[in-house]
Amino acid sequence: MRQGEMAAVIDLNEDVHTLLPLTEHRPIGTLPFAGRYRLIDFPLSAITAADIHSVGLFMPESERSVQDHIRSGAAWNLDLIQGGVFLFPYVATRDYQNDDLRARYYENYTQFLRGSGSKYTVVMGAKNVANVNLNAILNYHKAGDNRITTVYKKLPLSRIRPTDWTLALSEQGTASAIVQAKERHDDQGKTEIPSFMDIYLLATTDLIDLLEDAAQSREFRRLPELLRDYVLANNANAFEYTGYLARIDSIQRYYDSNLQMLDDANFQSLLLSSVPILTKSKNEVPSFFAKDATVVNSLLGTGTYIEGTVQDSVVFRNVVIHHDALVDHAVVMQGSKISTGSTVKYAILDKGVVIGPNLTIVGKPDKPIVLRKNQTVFRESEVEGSANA
Amino acid sequence: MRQGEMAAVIDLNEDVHTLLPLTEHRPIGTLPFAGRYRLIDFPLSAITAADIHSVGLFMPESERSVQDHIRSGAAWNLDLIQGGVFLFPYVATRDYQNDDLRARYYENYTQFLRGSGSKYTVVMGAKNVANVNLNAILNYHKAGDNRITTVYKKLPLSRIRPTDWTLALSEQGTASAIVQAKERHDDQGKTEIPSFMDIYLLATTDLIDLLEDAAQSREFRRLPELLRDYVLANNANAFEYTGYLARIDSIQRYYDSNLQMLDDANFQSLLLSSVPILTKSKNEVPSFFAKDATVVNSLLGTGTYIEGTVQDSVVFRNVVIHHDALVDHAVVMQGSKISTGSTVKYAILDKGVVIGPNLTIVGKPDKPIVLRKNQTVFRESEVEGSANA
Amino acid sequence: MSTEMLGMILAGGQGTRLGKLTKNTAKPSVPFGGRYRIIDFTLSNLSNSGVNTVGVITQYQPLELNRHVQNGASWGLNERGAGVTILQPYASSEGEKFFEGTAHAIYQNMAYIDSYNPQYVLILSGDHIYKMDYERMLAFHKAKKATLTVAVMPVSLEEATRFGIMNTDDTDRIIAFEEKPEKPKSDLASMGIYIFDWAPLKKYLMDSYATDGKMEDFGKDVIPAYLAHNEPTFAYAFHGYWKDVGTIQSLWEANMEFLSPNNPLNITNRNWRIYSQNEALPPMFFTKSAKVQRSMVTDGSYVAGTVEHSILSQNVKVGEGSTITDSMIMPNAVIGKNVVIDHAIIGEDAVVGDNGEVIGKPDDIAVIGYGEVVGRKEKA
Amino acid sequence: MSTEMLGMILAGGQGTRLGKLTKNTAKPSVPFGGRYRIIDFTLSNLSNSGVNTVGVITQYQPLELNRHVQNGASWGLNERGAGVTILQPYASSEGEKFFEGTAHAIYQNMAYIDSYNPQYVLILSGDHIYKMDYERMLAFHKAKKATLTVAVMPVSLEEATRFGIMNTDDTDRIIAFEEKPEKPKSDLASMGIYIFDWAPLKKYLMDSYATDGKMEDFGKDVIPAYLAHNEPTFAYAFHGYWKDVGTIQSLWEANMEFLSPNNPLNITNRNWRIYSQNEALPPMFFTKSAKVQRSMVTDGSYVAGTVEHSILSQNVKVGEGSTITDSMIMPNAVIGKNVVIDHAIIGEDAVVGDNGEVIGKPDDIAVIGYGEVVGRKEKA
Repeated sequence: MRQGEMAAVIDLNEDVHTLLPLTEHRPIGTLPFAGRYRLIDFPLSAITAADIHSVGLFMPESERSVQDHIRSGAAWNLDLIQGGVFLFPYVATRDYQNDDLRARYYENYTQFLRGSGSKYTVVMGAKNVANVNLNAILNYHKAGDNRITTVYKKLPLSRIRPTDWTLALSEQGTASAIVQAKERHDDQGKTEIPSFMDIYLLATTDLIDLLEDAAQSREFRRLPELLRDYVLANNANAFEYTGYLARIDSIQRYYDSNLQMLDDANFQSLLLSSVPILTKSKNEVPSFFAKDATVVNSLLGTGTYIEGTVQDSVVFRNVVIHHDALVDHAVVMQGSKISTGSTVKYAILDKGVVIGPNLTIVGKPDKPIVLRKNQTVFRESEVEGSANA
Repeated sequence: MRQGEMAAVIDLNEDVHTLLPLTEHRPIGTLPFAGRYRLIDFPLSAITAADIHSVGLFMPESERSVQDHIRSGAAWNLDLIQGGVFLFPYVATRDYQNDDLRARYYENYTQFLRGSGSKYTVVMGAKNVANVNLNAILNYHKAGDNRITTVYKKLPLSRIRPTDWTLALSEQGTASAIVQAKERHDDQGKTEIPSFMDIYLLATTDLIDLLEDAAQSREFRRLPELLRDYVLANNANAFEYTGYLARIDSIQRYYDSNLQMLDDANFQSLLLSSVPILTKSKNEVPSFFAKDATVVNSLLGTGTYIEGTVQDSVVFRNVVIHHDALVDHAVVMQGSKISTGSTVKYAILDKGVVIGPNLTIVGKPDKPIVLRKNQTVFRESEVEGSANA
Repeated sequence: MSTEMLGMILAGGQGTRLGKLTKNTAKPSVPFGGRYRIIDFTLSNLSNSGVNTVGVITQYQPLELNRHVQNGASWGLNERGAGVTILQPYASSEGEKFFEGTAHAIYQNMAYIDSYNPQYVLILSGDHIYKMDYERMLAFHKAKKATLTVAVMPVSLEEATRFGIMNTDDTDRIIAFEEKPEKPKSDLASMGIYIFDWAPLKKYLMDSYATDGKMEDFGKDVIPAYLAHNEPTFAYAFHGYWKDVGTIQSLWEANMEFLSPNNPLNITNRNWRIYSQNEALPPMFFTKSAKVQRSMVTDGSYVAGTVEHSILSQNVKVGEGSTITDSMIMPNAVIGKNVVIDHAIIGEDAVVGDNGEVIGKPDDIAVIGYGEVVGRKEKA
Repeated sequence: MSTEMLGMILAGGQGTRLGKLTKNTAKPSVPFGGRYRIIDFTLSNLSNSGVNTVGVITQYQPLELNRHVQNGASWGLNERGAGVTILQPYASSEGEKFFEGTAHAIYQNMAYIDSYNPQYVLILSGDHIYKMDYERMLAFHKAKKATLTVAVMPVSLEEATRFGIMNTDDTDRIIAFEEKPEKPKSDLASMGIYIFDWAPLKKYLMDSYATDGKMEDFGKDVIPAYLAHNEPTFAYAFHGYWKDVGTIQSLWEANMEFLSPNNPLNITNRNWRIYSQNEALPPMFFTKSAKVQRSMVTDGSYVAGTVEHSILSQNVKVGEGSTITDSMIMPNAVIGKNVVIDHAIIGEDAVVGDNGEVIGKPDDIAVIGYGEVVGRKEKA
């Protein structure tokens, strides 16, 4: 096997508390998306398309969920004779008070990076859903003047929240810092803000130096923080991404982004663009549509069984929707079941939710109801926040 | 895929402190053995030979070492479309004070067992190195009167230590309890003791019941303890194993067992018996023997380069032994290097040890010297305990 | 290496009665039921029956079949020292060898079979739609101390004239065999599924090819020889859904039967799954104008039209204003706008341009071949 | 699906000059160097060069070769939508097709090649021992704007009479080609490694088979046609170890050269590894009476005798009192007690019984065939 020019690091330790209860037993990286995928499929597919052979996954607390999805990495051509996927076990932040564990945190990275034999390394998270071409970013990095390259997308002000990370761009188009939107100045009159996509690309040797310096300190800092400071100290090339971007860091954004996939332009940009999105495939039967079924303006996974009506919704695999049931503006995950005569609207149903017959579960467009994994509902009063509860 | 009649559980949380420093970064399960294997290869190979499709691995603290070895499980035909290897993350015993984590410990087991759809479950560790036929044990279990079956081998008194677990056998040949050797009575005049091999076989439903009962208690107890009590409460069938057995629970036993493999009868019993021992295979070059090489009464891994002399030793892959060097009664792990003119005798060299030129590193047959992973020795005084240091 | 029972799938036939659909591909790799290919049923039966060493004998346009089967991993048939092997014609120091009949194909692959040293060989076709537990058939074979067991199915007496018909005694022993009899004496039709003790079969084949070489076909040559030599030959009765999909009409019927909620195949039964290759395709997309009823749709499809009592395979596009009725659309087909498709089979990668019409009748199904382009196609 | 450069390995030859060693197996699957088979070098070169879509054309006794190559995973050649495909003769609606020459074999597999839509096709042999970066050859091909590039190697003028010899101008353009010339005008020998632009090659082949069908062989037919039509045809010079192992003598020599610590192949270089199938075998066992010098030994071997300047492959047993000198022992061979083996090649699974002798000479190597049993064999 030829050694790749780039290695990749995906840090799955992303803050989950704003996505509870969906993230109770899974990291952001394994949240289901668009009727078919998990969020981590997007960075992994970008990696595969760029012919990257060494991927270090730094595991979150819910390791099991990631392992179940990744398995050998074969779905992304990462079950290789050399390189492949390296999983680094989760260690809680509090445990890094321990000198040995702290040293090991940095050593895991540097060992992995040295072993990869790659000249460049890209560092990514999973919560930015996009279809990025890493080779284009690499070429941009090589052509740029700075030691590190960052990636952003211009978003309208209306889609930026005060806590979002953004790039402070110079007039030459380089990034002088990564700052939260609320700390920005001089944005008067601007309608768009360069939203930072948590992607860094730099020389592997530079990254190793950075980690070795950090290992000397008694204070524990995760890689993303180190890289933020590195940008501040060195300036960065700023690569503009122009495709579809969703930042999954709240329930509302998760809900909205799923429904945005019903817009054909978004669907094409994310799922039928230059990078084919790969995911673990399960052996499932085709979806079946009964005599009175109606499915309009919706995405469906395979193995669903539809007797009722689905509209403006995203429905994952193996979902059953019975006669006279209505699913409307909802995200319904794998294996859920909606019984005869029930209505589910403005809602997110996690995996394996069962809704009994003749119920009305209705949230609000700007505050969808969330039902937990395997929750069984036979009375409307069991559902918190339903408009009809 | 046909569902298997048996599921298997391997608990890799075995006590490592008596094997330090070899177990500093690895559990007992991934200790190298016999020039080629890791200890976990033995239970996994037994599982493959018995056509078991569902294997739950309960991970030790050094998870990474196990993951690197197991990968997708393909080496043991366990990369399956259904079933396969399930890895359960490590949680430190102290953390089981937490009610949620304690509940999850038992739930992990019961979920795995229910999902396997198997009628029987075998529970094993990795520290007993043997070549067992699990189908024979299953047949014995079916023919027996008791709800649980245990496995033992008769060992001469001289090979039993006071803390070893043994079976208290009735005259009918059933086990009434599992006790430490020092707690045994009535062994006067006996020359052999039934040494317990940490293997249990029982109906999956019985095991689930046992775990669910335990989950009700506020006191945390690991599965092996629960099973020991279950035997005490119910009696057990006792299956006698007659092949080679090594119990790897101290440095001395580890050293002795490796050298015992130089006895042709042991080698045949363990490695060329009914169960082929499978392991992860690395692509390596053949071993090369130079003009003045001497290799007698030894096992060698592949990719070694021998100019000097190897006798009565076990040498793993990619080891280099230079001119006029002597390796004698030693266990030398992968990637170690012994320079010109040096002698290594009665010693265990962990992976990647480098011995400089013209040194004499000599331990004692009953107290071998142990060199740590990647240790570099250029002066004899750097080696603790060497007879010549 | 030793295997109790080895499976051999005869997948070499050209399938001429499937016309355009098998011009460039072997019959067993023809798509079926939305996300399957015909051979998936046989391969899944083997996997579910615990037969994990399988040779697939092929010689007609095998590229697509090879790509589909690959290393057998999709069916769990990729164990070390076992798994699926594709067997094609080859040359040896005695010359070049194409396969001249079902039994001849087995004879030519004796070296492969012997390398597993099996006690029994299970001979199967690659073009039947059914679910069957071969392990139970083997148990029957052993219990009867047979050297050959033939799976049989009761058919109507009219149909019986099209099959090989077995007469049995009350111990299920076959006492006579007639190929397509005018006046059938029994209703037990051979399904073309055989379990042979390997040693005697090998001897029959070797003796034949050392002399007259007449042992070309199982039905015509081998079964009559077994009966003539008084070999213990038994009939194993199968009761369940079974369909030979060798013609356009039967392929269409089987697909329509597959659509029925009461289909006895019970495809959703997780204890006897039908496996296939799994590709990572996008979810199905239904636009505001979609209408889909009494139908099956598969991953990657995009539906803007009306689909009624039809099957859409992977990656099918159906444009606005189009209507598909009582039809089977194979993978990657593109159906434009305002198209009418009725009682038809549309081949893989075919294109039906805007305003096109493909209209057949219940007893005369319209067929569009693989990659065929019909009707007007607008520029992209 | 699109691939810039597709590799095609011609692995169909019978290798008659290897005598007994290729009676039941194809030449590319003959063992080499202790733990390799000949084709491993070509497959590893492809993998290391980043060419990840490869067709292996085979027709002579392919079973062992198929088992060895499997799905290509051992060489990292198993990516989805790429990887290794074994191509064997097959039947189509136009009839049955065996391959009649190197170019004809490519012609017969056009559908496979076209399915990847490659810009370049790299044609290779499966029976050469060498390390070569095909990516650098492709860069040369592009820089020269060639439609055909032929890899060449300088040979002595005596040797040149056995090769296809290229005359080039000072831009490396080939201006003349002579097959086995009596009086060679150049020392540049063709290595049988070609990069073609696929579109023109396909046109040449199709035109030929639509008319006279004379385009059977690359050296005899295609290169002369390219030169006659003034196609930009260039010679890419290779400097390094290269050995055609087509005869018993050259196979033995290449193995002995492989043993040399100064072998230019540099097999231990981890930046250009030679991969092979990896089997989980026990460690090597050396008894108290073993003596092994200037030799290579592989996994699973058991040595109680003396091995001097020889190669033992996997699972070889050498009994007490036996001496093996200047020889190559293939996998699973069993050498009894007090045997003498000198200047010999012992085939896979062969048995040399106690007190046996297999003695050749440097210019007349003794050969024991696959599975052959010689000498007296004591009962176990």
